[in-house]
Amino acid sequence: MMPFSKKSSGRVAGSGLRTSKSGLVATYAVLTIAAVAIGFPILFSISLSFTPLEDIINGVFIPTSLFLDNYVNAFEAQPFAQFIVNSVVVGVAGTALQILFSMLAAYALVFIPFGGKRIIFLIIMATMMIPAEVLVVTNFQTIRAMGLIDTYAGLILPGVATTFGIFLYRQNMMQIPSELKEAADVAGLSRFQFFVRVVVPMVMNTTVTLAIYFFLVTWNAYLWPLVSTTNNTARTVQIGLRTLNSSEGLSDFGMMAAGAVITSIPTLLLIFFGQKRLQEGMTKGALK
Amino acid sequence: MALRSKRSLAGAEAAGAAAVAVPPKEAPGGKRSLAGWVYLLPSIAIFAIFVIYPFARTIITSFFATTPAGGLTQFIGLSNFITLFTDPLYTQAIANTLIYVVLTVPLTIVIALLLAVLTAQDLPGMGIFRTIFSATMGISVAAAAVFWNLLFNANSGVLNRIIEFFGGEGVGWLIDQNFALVSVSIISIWMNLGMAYLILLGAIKSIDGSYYESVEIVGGGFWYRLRRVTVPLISPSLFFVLTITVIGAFQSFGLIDMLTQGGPNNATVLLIYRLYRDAFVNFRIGSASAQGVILFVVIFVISYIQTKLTEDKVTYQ
Amino acid sequence: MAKIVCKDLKKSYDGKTEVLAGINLEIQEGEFFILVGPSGCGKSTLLRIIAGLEGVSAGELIMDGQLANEMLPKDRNLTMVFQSYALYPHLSVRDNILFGLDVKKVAKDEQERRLAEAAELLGLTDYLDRKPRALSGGQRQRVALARSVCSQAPLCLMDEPLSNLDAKLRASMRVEIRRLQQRLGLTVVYVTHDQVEAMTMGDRIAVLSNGRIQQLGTPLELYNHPANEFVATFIGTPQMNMAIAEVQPEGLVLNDDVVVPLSAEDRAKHPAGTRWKVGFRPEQVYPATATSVHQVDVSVVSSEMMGNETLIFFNVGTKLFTARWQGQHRVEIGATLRVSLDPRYAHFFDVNTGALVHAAEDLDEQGARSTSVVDESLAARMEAAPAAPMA
Amino acid sequence: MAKIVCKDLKKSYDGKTEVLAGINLEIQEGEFFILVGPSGCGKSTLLRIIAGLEGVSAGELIMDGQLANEMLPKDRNLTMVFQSYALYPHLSVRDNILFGLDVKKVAKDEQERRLAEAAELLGLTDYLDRKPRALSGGQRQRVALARSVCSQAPLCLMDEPLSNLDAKLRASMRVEIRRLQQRLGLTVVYVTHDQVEAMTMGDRIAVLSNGRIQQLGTPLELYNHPANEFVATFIGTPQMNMAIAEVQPEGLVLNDDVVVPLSAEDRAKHPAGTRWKVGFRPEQVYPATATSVHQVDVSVVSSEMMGNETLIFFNVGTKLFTARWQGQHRVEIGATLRVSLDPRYAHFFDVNTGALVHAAEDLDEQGARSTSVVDESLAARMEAAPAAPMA
Amino acid sequence: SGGGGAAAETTEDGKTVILFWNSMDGSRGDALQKVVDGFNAQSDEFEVRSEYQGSYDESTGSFFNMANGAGAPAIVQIGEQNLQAMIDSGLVANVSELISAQSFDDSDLLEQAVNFYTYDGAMYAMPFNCSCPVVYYNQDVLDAAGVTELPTTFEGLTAAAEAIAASSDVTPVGLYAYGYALDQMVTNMGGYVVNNENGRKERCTEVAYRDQMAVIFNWVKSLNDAGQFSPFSSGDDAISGFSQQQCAIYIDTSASARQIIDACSFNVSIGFLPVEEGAEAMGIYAGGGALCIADGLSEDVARGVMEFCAYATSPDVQATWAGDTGYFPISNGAYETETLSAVYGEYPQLQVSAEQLRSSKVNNITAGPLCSQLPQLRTDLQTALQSVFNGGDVDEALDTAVQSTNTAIESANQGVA
Ligand SMILES: Nc1ncnc2c1ncn2[C@@H]1O[C@H](COP(=O)(O)OP(=O)(O)OP(=O)(O)O)[C@@H](O)[C@H]1O
Ligand SMILES: Nc1ncnc2c1ncn2[C@@H]1O[C@H](COP(=O)(O)OP(=O)(O)OP(=O)(O)O)[C@@H](O)[C@H]1O
Ligand SMILES: [Mg+2]
Ligand SMILES: [Mg+2]
Repeated sequence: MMPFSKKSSGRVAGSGLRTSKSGLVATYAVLTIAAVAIGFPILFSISLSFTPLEDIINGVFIPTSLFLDNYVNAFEAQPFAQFIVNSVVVGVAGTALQILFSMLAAYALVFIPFGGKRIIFLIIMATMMIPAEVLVVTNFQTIRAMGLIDTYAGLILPGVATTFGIFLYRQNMMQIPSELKEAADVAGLSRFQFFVRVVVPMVMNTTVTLAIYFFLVTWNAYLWPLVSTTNNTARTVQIGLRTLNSSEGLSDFGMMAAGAVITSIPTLLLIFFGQKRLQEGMTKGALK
Repeated sequence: MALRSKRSLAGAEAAGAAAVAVPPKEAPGGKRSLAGWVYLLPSIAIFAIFVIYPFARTIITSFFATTPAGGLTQFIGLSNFITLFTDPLYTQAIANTLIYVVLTVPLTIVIALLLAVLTAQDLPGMGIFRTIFSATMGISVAAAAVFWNLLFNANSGVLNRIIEFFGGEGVGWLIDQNFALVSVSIISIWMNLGMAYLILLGAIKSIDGSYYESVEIVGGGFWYRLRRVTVPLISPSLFFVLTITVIGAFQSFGLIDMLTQGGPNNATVLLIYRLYRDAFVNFRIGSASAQGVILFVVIFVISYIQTKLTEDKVTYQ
Repeated sequence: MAKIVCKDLKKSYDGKTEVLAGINLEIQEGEFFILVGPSGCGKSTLLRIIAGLEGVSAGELIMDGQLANEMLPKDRNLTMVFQSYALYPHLSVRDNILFGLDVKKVAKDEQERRLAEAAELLGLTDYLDRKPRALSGGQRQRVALARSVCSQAPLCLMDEPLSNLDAKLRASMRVEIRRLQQRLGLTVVYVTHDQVEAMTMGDRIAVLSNGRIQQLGTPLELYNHPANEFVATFIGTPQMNMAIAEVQPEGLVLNDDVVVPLSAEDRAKHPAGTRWKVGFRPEQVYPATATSVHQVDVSVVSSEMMGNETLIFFNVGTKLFTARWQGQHRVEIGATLRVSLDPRYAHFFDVNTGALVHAAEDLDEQGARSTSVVDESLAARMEAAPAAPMA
Repeated sequence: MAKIVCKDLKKSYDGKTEVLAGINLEIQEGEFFILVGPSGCGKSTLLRIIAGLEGVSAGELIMDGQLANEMLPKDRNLTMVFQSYALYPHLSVRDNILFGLDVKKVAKDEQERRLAEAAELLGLTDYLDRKPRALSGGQRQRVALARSVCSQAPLCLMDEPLSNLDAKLRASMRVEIRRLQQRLGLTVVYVTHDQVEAMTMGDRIAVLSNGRIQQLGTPLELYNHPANEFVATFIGTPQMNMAIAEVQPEGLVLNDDVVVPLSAEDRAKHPAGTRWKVGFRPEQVYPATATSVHQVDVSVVSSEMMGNETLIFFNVGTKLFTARWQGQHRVEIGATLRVSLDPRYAHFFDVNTGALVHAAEDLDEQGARSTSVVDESLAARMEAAPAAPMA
Repeated sequence: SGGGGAAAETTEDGKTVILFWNSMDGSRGDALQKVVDGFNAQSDEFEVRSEYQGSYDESTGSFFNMANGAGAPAIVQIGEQNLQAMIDSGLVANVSELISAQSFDDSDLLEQAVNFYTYDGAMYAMPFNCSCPVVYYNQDVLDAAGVTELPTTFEGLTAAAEAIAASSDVTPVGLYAYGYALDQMVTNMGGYVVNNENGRKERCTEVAYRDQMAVIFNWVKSLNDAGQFSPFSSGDDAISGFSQQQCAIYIDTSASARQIIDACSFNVSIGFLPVEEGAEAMGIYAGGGALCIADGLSEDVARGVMEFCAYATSPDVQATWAGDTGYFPISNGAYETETLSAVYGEYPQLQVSAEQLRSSKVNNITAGPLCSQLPQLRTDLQTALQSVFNGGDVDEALDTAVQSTNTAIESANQGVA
């Protein structure tokens, strides 16, 4: 086998292209520096989560032994198990709906001709510019009127339509060659069939990206989950994390770091596996 | 955003790069379709109830004096707006915000693009890099604030220790009013990098390989390839990242709230943070509403300008 | 009943230039109809209009007796092979081929049957589980073709479906497509650049150029009675040799250069006038015999031996003429060749409009050559053609 | 010096099936080298390996005397026309054509000059400001070609660059590409499915099949001395008629069906053995004369009139034979035709391996026909070919 | 639910549910839960359900949003800065009325605490958790510098700072911008924070701290100019700075005292907030948290609420609570308990902070500021102080702060006018 067989050669985005040796060195150098800079805070906090508070206050950030109290304390301080379940439910259900709604809307915007499309799209885009903070109070009242306070539905509902998702899907769908739609028209597929059979699989890449993103956004949300819940039955991890933080007096950094790690582990795992999936499921553009 | 212009933000016209066609390319049976609305309905309904309606209320509220609980007490016209614009701290917040946007947005995008381009190659170990670079997406603001606070701590922070270890002089990252906004920007870039990176990576990975093969044969180097092929071909995604990063920058209050609370000396008061304080701490709902409207307008104008500036450069296939 | 009728169909993409500037044609049920024309003349556009993928700017499209301008593609019950294949990258070859069959409620086992048949026909059996991107260019095209074959819709539109196949495969595909079309009684509208396909597959050919149909007829009609210079040069390969011809006392002067001696009989037969464009097909530029009346000495510019035939190029004025001779002939460049340019075999066109004034003589009314009877004299002439055995 | 040398080059995409199973060839500087082979045989793959777009699984690729397995594409100084065009959707036709020239530090006015020339050559002048998506299939292909033309890199790889063009344009492009190649002294590796391109453009042709080079030689060598059955049937169109032939007392029995009478002289000339595969080119299936020794009566299955020639199909055993006759002949289906199948014109192949045992006789050592002298007897035979004037 | 307008909810065993929204994060949440559990264990009739609602401000906002409808709490814990807004909202009950209606014994409550939550003769919140800013000293450094007595004046602090600077590497004084400490210092110096006697006579319309604040700021500035000062970015930053001996003296809430004493490897002393030389310390107001009670509770729930208040403010509970959290008790009786004695035995410094409150005078100055824009006021002060940290001019900084706060007050007052 030659050295540049499939495994060892640097290939640009799906093609068979190779990179020069010096290019490789530069690439790895840049990436390593970036990885250290970006990864350091995370590693640092993981390290912190194993360090006793007294050490932290005195500027010792590297655990001298495997100190688990911070984790024990965090779990004792807050029902993290419950919060994680809630976050997962809200994250998964919310993400699924966001994906569905965005796909449907984007599909209409790209593949279905109808009057008023432009205006609708512009309005949708404009909603992205409205600061969420000014919507919270009114939405709280709406949700309350619907009797959805302290429910998953109440947590999820206001966020299931997302400009972000619609935009990204629209972008992606516009890249689907028109011949594919035409071939489906000729084959007699209905709009919905084309949507399900061609569009959905072909935007899988975007779906994965968006699913990760939506899940993370939901997972990391603080204000709305706090406002729309009054007790722990439906609350999410971020509230748990925030609760660890002492607003008065000394914060228990170690415990907070442990909490931050606990709340970040599921999302980091998601990114890790999502990334894998993303790499595998990368659908390619059209042919010829 | 281009409500008026033919070409709009997000290239509403992009559906027709083919829209050159003057009698628009209408496939038969096209225009009378109601189906479009059916597909749009779920999103539109949600937007109407949870975004447009409350924003309409916000607009109304901005013309009123309010009780702490948000009740409208008296119509005061533009008074809320006038008060804000005569408040030097508010104008400073505008300035801070603009600086913050300028500090964070280009760097976030440039770094994300560079990393995405480098890691889009199928080289060994890329999986790890990709994971690291997108990892910050998984860190909540609350968690990030915890980490960075300890890194940036002027007296005992790790960063200063490292600097001092190499013989430099420590910096009052978050307490020096000349540094605080920069420091917050660094964190913000760190936090937003993940998402921008992931979107751009996805976009680059879905570029058809033959485009690269073609440039490879021609002999364009890294930058040529980036400039002539990658950037134009991912321009829609790039534009999108730009848009969300700008909007995100205008709307990022979590870091400020948890790290500096606007300080030192108002150096890190951003519009959104000010809005948050007035709405949720000071309970001046009328003023907060007015700020919401102003912020919307500011973002709108910036997005519009940005669209205008980039529209020729965004191509949709 | 006519399957497809186009009445004064017009199409413009930009509102300025008319890609189709008024197309009138009728395609009969069960007909194999071929569309040819230079690259960019609007063939794909017309096909897409028939498929309902493109609206028309003016005119009427009537399908099965109904006005179809606004009919949705899926209601037209047709199938199409796209010039760019239109394969779904996320589907395997199998699913690409079967795409849409279930919508048409074709039973599973029937689908499998058709799939097996089409895959066999197109040599795709080994590739059924691959994704399109792991196929070669020709394989992709075959998948597109297989989809159409499987569909068995009564109307089938094909846009250069064989362009990426090798000659051998293409030859067998020609036969198979034609056979299938006849077996199933399909109406086929077929775009091609291949002369052989055009001449052998179609019941009728339409030649498109400048947004208009230049001529519409059976292959031999087009070959033998090209309506104008454009069709004459477009049909037949190598293309017809064209020259400006003028009657002079010394003979027929081609491109102010070559003089073809004329007999009185020749002069009598000429169409009215003294100046035309004349066209000689390369295969009718014969070597002159001792008795040739119309002999002309030309200087060889170059030649190409293609195995079964040889092309010899020479200048007539500034224009290059081609002679196409059976067999392999080694001709030196610069050699003088005495060829016969018999005006009987020439087509005469109006020098301004390019319209046919007078077709080559040895063609009967039906456009078929009078040599249609295979008799012994023919055999004698042909058998003699190859060289005598070597020493 | 050899421009490109492949030594036992192997390529597999999936690690199991070898798309290229050991390619050995040398391409000389300034050579026009043609690659042909059935669809999916690995032509594009080989081209992409030469371009450096695809790694090899084993073997050596040497370019300009240097091992190039790991050389980056950009260091190879070549240009390529992709089978799938690879046009940039975001660039206008102009920018697509000029793409990359600035990297090569070609001056602006030189760029403009080349652009104007290439656009003119390819009829793209009116389309320079369009985006690719507003072009027809053939126009896109021409843009891809124009890019390559402009580049003027010393090595030029072309993957079916003319497949979507009409015959007329293709004919002129053949000439232009060849002219350009000679003017600039380019080395060209050219993949095509078109027999005419293969026969007329190339200095040498390599026939690829099953991952190996089946034969490598000049066009006429391949035509006249096909190394094996595969090459024989692949080169030449319509393809060579193949049959199993057995020597029997009554004559040469083809496919256990048709008996070709043999003279003693014939029998003497046969290669060793009594059973071969024999191939007759369609143009050498002549109508029998009264004096024909090798006459055979066959029943016409179908015929195709193509204007300048007619194909007549008949069965030999279960196999379809084709006769290709000049002119237009109307032959009834089912009619009995007496044809001559002279074993002198037949190629003999080993019945098991398919290797050539004995080439058709009337070919001289150089592989050119002995009829290369244009003399009067040839003229007499050819002029006589067309029918006598109508009544 | 256990709150406002809706019918009272009951548990399975028939107890009436009292919904209690709190803002006790960190370890204080556990301590509060202990109080609640203690109450529930001893009550047959009522069950308090305690729910964390984010910060005082967030909780207050949510309370407003609920508008005493379904799901609204009966008790909501607020910070002192939320009192005026609560009163303005009209959603909270007059606790004094409840006290008399339910014959609640309020005699044991610390009068300073009652003083803060009383407006116009009526108490609007039940004091519950109290803390105040104090001065922390690194006793070892003081000893080394020869400072024998903890300073009580700015001048004393300055002198101590000089002595420290002369005798050790440690920066003498460190501060972080801590708005609550600033207005407490104004109070201690005998000044009103806002006008109309701290908003007690009438609704306040502007700030009144200008003179005292100038003294404080100038003091900081002079230290800063002398290089004897180290700024911190936050309370946490300051604690670690202090414990890592980056400063010897700093001001922070008394609530952190135990953690600081535990974390520091040196001896820690705690002293009163300073006044100007020659002036007498007025004392401080009782900041911290208190319990607002929703208006319009049913008789039954109201009774339960007051029962809970009685329990939560009882000496033993307060003593335990104080021991668990670092707050000091708001009931006089708590100081006599063994629980507290034990704590004070172990951490004598803790007594100082309680003493600072208990020795405070009782008047409208030490009633503390009543102002809906107190958070804004503090933010503005913090900003101003930070600008001084960064070398800014004191007057300019204060002018800006005053201006900003006054605008905010004016605009907020519009809404309730
Ligand atoms: N990326 C790939 N992965 C797996 N197999 C591939 C890939 N690309 C091509 N092949 C297979 O390799 C073989 C050779 O492909 P190649 O494209 O070289 O054929 P080709 O000779 O150019 O054919 P065509 O004339 O149809 O273009 C084909 O059978 C094809 O299916
Ligand atoms: N979307 C479009 N917008 C503008 N012009 C177009 C568009 N599509 C095609 N054209 C133009 O219309 C003309 C006809 O195109 P069409 O694709 O029908 O040609 P064609 O006959 O199929 O050619 P080819 O043989 O090269 O495929 C061409 O000149 C082309 O440039
Ligand atoms: Mg076309
Ligand atoms: Mg190929």
